[in-house]
Amino acid sequence: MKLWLPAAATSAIRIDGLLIGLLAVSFAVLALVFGLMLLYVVRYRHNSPIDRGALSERSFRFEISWTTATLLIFFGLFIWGSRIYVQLFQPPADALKVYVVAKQWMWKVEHAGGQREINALHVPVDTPVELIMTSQDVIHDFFVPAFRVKRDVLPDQYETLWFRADRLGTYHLFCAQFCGTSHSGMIGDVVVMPAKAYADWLTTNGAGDTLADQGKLLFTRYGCAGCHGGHGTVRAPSLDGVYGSPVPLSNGTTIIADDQYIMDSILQPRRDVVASFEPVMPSFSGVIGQDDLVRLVAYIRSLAAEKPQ
Amino acid sequence: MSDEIAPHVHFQYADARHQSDTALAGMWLFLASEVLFFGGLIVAWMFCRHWQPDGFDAGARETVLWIGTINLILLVTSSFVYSTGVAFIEAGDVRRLVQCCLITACIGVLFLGLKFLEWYLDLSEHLFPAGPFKITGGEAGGARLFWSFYFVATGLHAVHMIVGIALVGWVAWQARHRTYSANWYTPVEAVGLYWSFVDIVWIVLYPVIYLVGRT
Amino acid sequence: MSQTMQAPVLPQQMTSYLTDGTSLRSWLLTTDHKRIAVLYMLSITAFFFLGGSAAALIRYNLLVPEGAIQSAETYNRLFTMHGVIMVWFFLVPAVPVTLGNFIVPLMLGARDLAFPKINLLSWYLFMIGGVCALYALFAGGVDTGWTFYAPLSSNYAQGHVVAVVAGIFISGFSTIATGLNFIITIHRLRAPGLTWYRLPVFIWSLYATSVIFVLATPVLAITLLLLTFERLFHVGVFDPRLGGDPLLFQHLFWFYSHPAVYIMILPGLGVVSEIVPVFSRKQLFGYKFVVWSSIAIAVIGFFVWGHHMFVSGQSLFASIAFSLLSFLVAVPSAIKVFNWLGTLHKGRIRFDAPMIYALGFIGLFTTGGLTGLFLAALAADVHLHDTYFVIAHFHYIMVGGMVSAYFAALHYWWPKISGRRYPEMIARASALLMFLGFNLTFFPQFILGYLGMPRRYHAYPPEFQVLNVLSSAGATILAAAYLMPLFYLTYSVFRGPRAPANPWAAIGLEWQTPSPPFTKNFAVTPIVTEGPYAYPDPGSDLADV
Amino acid sequence: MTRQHRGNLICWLALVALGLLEFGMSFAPLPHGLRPLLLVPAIVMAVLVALAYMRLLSGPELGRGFAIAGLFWLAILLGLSIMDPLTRAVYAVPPMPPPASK
Repeated sequence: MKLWLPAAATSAIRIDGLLIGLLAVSFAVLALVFGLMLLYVVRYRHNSPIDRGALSERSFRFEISWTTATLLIFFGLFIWGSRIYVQLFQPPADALKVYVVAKQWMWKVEHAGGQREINALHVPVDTPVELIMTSQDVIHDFFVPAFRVKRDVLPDQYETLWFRADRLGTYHLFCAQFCGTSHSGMIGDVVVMPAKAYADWLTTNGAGDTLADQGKLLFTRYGCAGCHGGHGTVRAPSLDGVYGSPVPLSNGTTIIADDQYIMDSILQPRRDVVASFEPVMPSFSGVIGQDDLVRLVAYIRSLAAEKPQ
Repeated sequence: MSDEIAPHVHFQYADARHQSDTALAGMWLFLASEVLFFGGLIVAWMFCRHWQPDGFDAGARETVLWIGTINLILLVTSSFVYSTGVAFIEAGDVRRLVQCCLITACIGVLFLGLKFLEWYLDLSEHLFPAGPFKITGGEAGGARLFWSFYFVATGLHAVHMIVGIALVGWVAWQARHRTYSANWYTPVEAVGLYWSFVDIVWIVLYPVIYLVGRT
Repeated sequence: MSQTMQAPVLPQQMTSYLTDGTSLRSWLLTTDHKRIAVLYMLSITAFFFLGGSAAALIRYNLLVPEGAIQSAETYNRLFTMHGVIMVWFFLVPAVPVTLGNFIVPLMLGARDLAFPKINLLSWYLFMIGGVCALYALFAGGVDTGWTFYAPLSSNYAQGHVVAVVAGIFISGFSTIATGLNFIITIHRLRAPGLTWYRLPVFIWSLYATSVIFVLATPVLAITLLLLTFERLFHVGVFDPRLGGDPLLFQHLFWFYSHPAVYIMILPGLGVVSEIVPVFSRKQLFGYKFVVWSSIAIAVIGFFVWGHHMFVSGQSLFASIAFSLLSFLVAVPSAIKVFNWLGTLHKGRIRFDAPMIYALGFIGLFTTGGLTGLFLAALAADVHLHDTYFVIAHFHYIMVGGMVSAYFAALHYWWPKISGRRYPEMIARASALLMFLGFNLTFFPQFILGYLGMPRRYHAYPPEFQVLNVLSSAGATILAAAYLMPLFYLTYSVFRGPRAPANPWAAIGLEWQTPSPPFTKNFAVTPIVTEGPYAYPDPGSDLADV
Repeated sequence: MTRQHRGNLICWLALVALGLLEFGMSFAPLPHGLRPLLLVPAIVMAVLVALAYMRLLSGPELGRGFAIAGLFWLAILLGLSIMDPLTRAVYAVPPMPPPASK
């Protein structure tokens, strides 16, 4: 059992200082309250014959003194807390940028060079790292206890979080905002490596290929090819050359098959069903994430490009 | 000690005036809580309009302005008629009070009729935020937000109107059975407070829905 | 404007309110504030043990790192059920509707609340809301946590969100009705001579609580309405994909929910300010400061909700402003604690069960309040937010503070409510057991929070196991300590010795009627001539009663 | 036509006039910043209805207290909650997630 958390980042040391300050104030006040209470409870218990005369009813002097004392201490703590907080909001300009995409129950990290990792973040030591984070579904929270930093990750909006790790080692990464079933499974490791080891790690992990290629892989992996491939048992509209052209819908209107329409049809297929087709396609919302969606759309767009207009 | 306490005074009150002031204060306190209830809606309006100004105003331009304006005048008139009724009962004229209540209730029903007509027009133009929506493209998000705010706000106001009309009808029914007189008409005043409050809600909602988007 | 004299109560009307009509109808359609208080007490107790059993299962699950309950889904629905039931169906109503309903008219020298029928409506709304929420929780429950953050609750949660939200929505009206009733009664139905500064502090704290009831609950109502609208139609009010702002939900939710935690604690502060002077046989130290700190907590409590959103993407400026305001709201609580110590000073302290609970309250409430400072200091909150530190903080105030105060009040006014005396020694034992069990349960969680264990985790890394096992062990002691009063208080109703009108020799209008009081409370409306805690100076010899 | 009736009638005329004024103002092209000016006639109308028809001044003084409390709390709700979006720095969502290296 360990009762002490290593401070592995510059921000951690400052926040630890504040925590110790708060702890000192709390123990002082607690000692005062529990001490006085125990003293009075023993000294002035019911049958103790102690002299209780000269009751000072003028409480005004006491009230003002302990009220101003509390106000001053609290104001000091407020200033101390906000000064450190403001520094957490100002990432240095030369910070190493890393993209983080949170989706229901996993962290997808992508380095500028295209290296991708799941539920893990490799960072060089003693270099400021700025995480640019977004979520694909609900609100998550990127929390690294060892760095004492935490930031909610909002869907469709980018939040930044920066830290400067100064101790090697592997530290816990938690999701700290309840996000559904396996919220407790959405954990990972932050590996702080020497600069050279980090450079080697970057080269060995190589880089992915174009979005459309990845979309093609996803098209089969998610089973779309089964129906839309043209040779399956279920009758489904062919997607060759559909991108950008008008699509007649079952409710009589026609709609242009743009990005939004394709994404909506994947997430809520029963809403705009193509004319003369049955609404049998299952909804993929919660199954296909935001960046996979973008790759599928890129692939479907590439299908239209091949067919001569 | 006044042994003959007015017929309607409950046992925990000293006299009729004590009870009537208490009842009116109670209604005012309830209206304070309603102010916070609609206040939360205004916070939603401020947030949505702040984040999606263009889409929001695009949606606002689709509202049926003439129905909103007529409804404003109708409600203001109904408040006037009802408070005239209160003035009559203060003078003891029960018959006039019943007439004023019925006129107020009719104006209320007319307001609701126009409101349902407006909703029908909106729905037929696919302005309900869920499902196929009239405005597409960049401003669709903000317009959907406006129209969801519109339907929640006018829906809540309509519910308050229906409760108001029922209360006014109840007052008219009580007045017809001689329960009110010059020195006992607290329920009439309390319902008047509620009715004027619902009128104030519409007075505030009217520019927020119809006008701010149009300039 | 207080009430003038009324017709005296006839002798044959002097039967105890408990035996004044024994048919079920006379209980279910009663407008007597005392009977409604008893009805509420029974339903509150049921909800308390329901929420408590959910807590027991949570502690059972956290015994092992991989989670003793196999499916994370079940665990998520358990802690949501624990949160919803405890917040809206036990803590928010607890003291105001049970002891408040019973004692407020008695303390004011009034015969009943201003609007008795609305008071009965409040109980029915509470029960309808409760049944609706319980149906949803048992029919499959909700996996969003009691905070219902969008877009999880509006777009991604599968559970019965709308049913639970409807239950809370309805029970919200019940609290508005109670708050409205109290404010009007305290203003309009005080006994002659009972000026504002002669009111007991319990009345003042219930007045402050009612202000929050009436002015914060409506914002919760509109928030839940918008959430339901968003969940049914997916129009994007809270979903950024369609242009909405998830922080809008958090702002509206916490505008209610932070004042709601002051709804929960203010009655407890009032109860302790009642009990400490009685069992120290001494004036309450700094009466005016204690009174105005209750009002200050109620008003400033509305300014501070942003400290729940320091890391959720709120703007820097807003976070700093809310942090400063959150430090200000802590000052009135500190004033109250110092004044209780001032009251203990040079008193004649007796250690009956209510006093043990009250002393426990002072210690635990101070600890809870101080850990609140950690969460108000911006940078500390960045580390501690959404960890077990927060869980320990609000349980120290809610369970250590509020539940202890609820039991203190229950024991203190038990003779007046039931007309019987509870067994003193067993009550003291259960109070001490609760204090020990509580600390063993929640103090390890402060350390867990500092170490970074996030809240609402079904499984956790192995290094946190020992502290979690300690906490779960404490939970079993706490559960035992809560069951004891259920047995001996129920036993005392039927077999306890009869209680006199004023068993504690306390000063207060509620002790001037027989216990249990008859339906009309006072034979003749009492005239008040002196302050609420006019105990003779402990130094003088006649103080020893 | 007692004094009360006359007062109600004058108030009604004022309200209708304000309503039409407001309706007219909406056609004048107001720059984005001056939009809140549109709410001024509405607030005046609300105050008029409260004074004349709800008898704010001649009713129980407790009622006035609660009315003021309601507006004060509304100011807290609107004021403090708008403080956040006005000062929040939001990063625009880049159209595509991070560019793949190729």
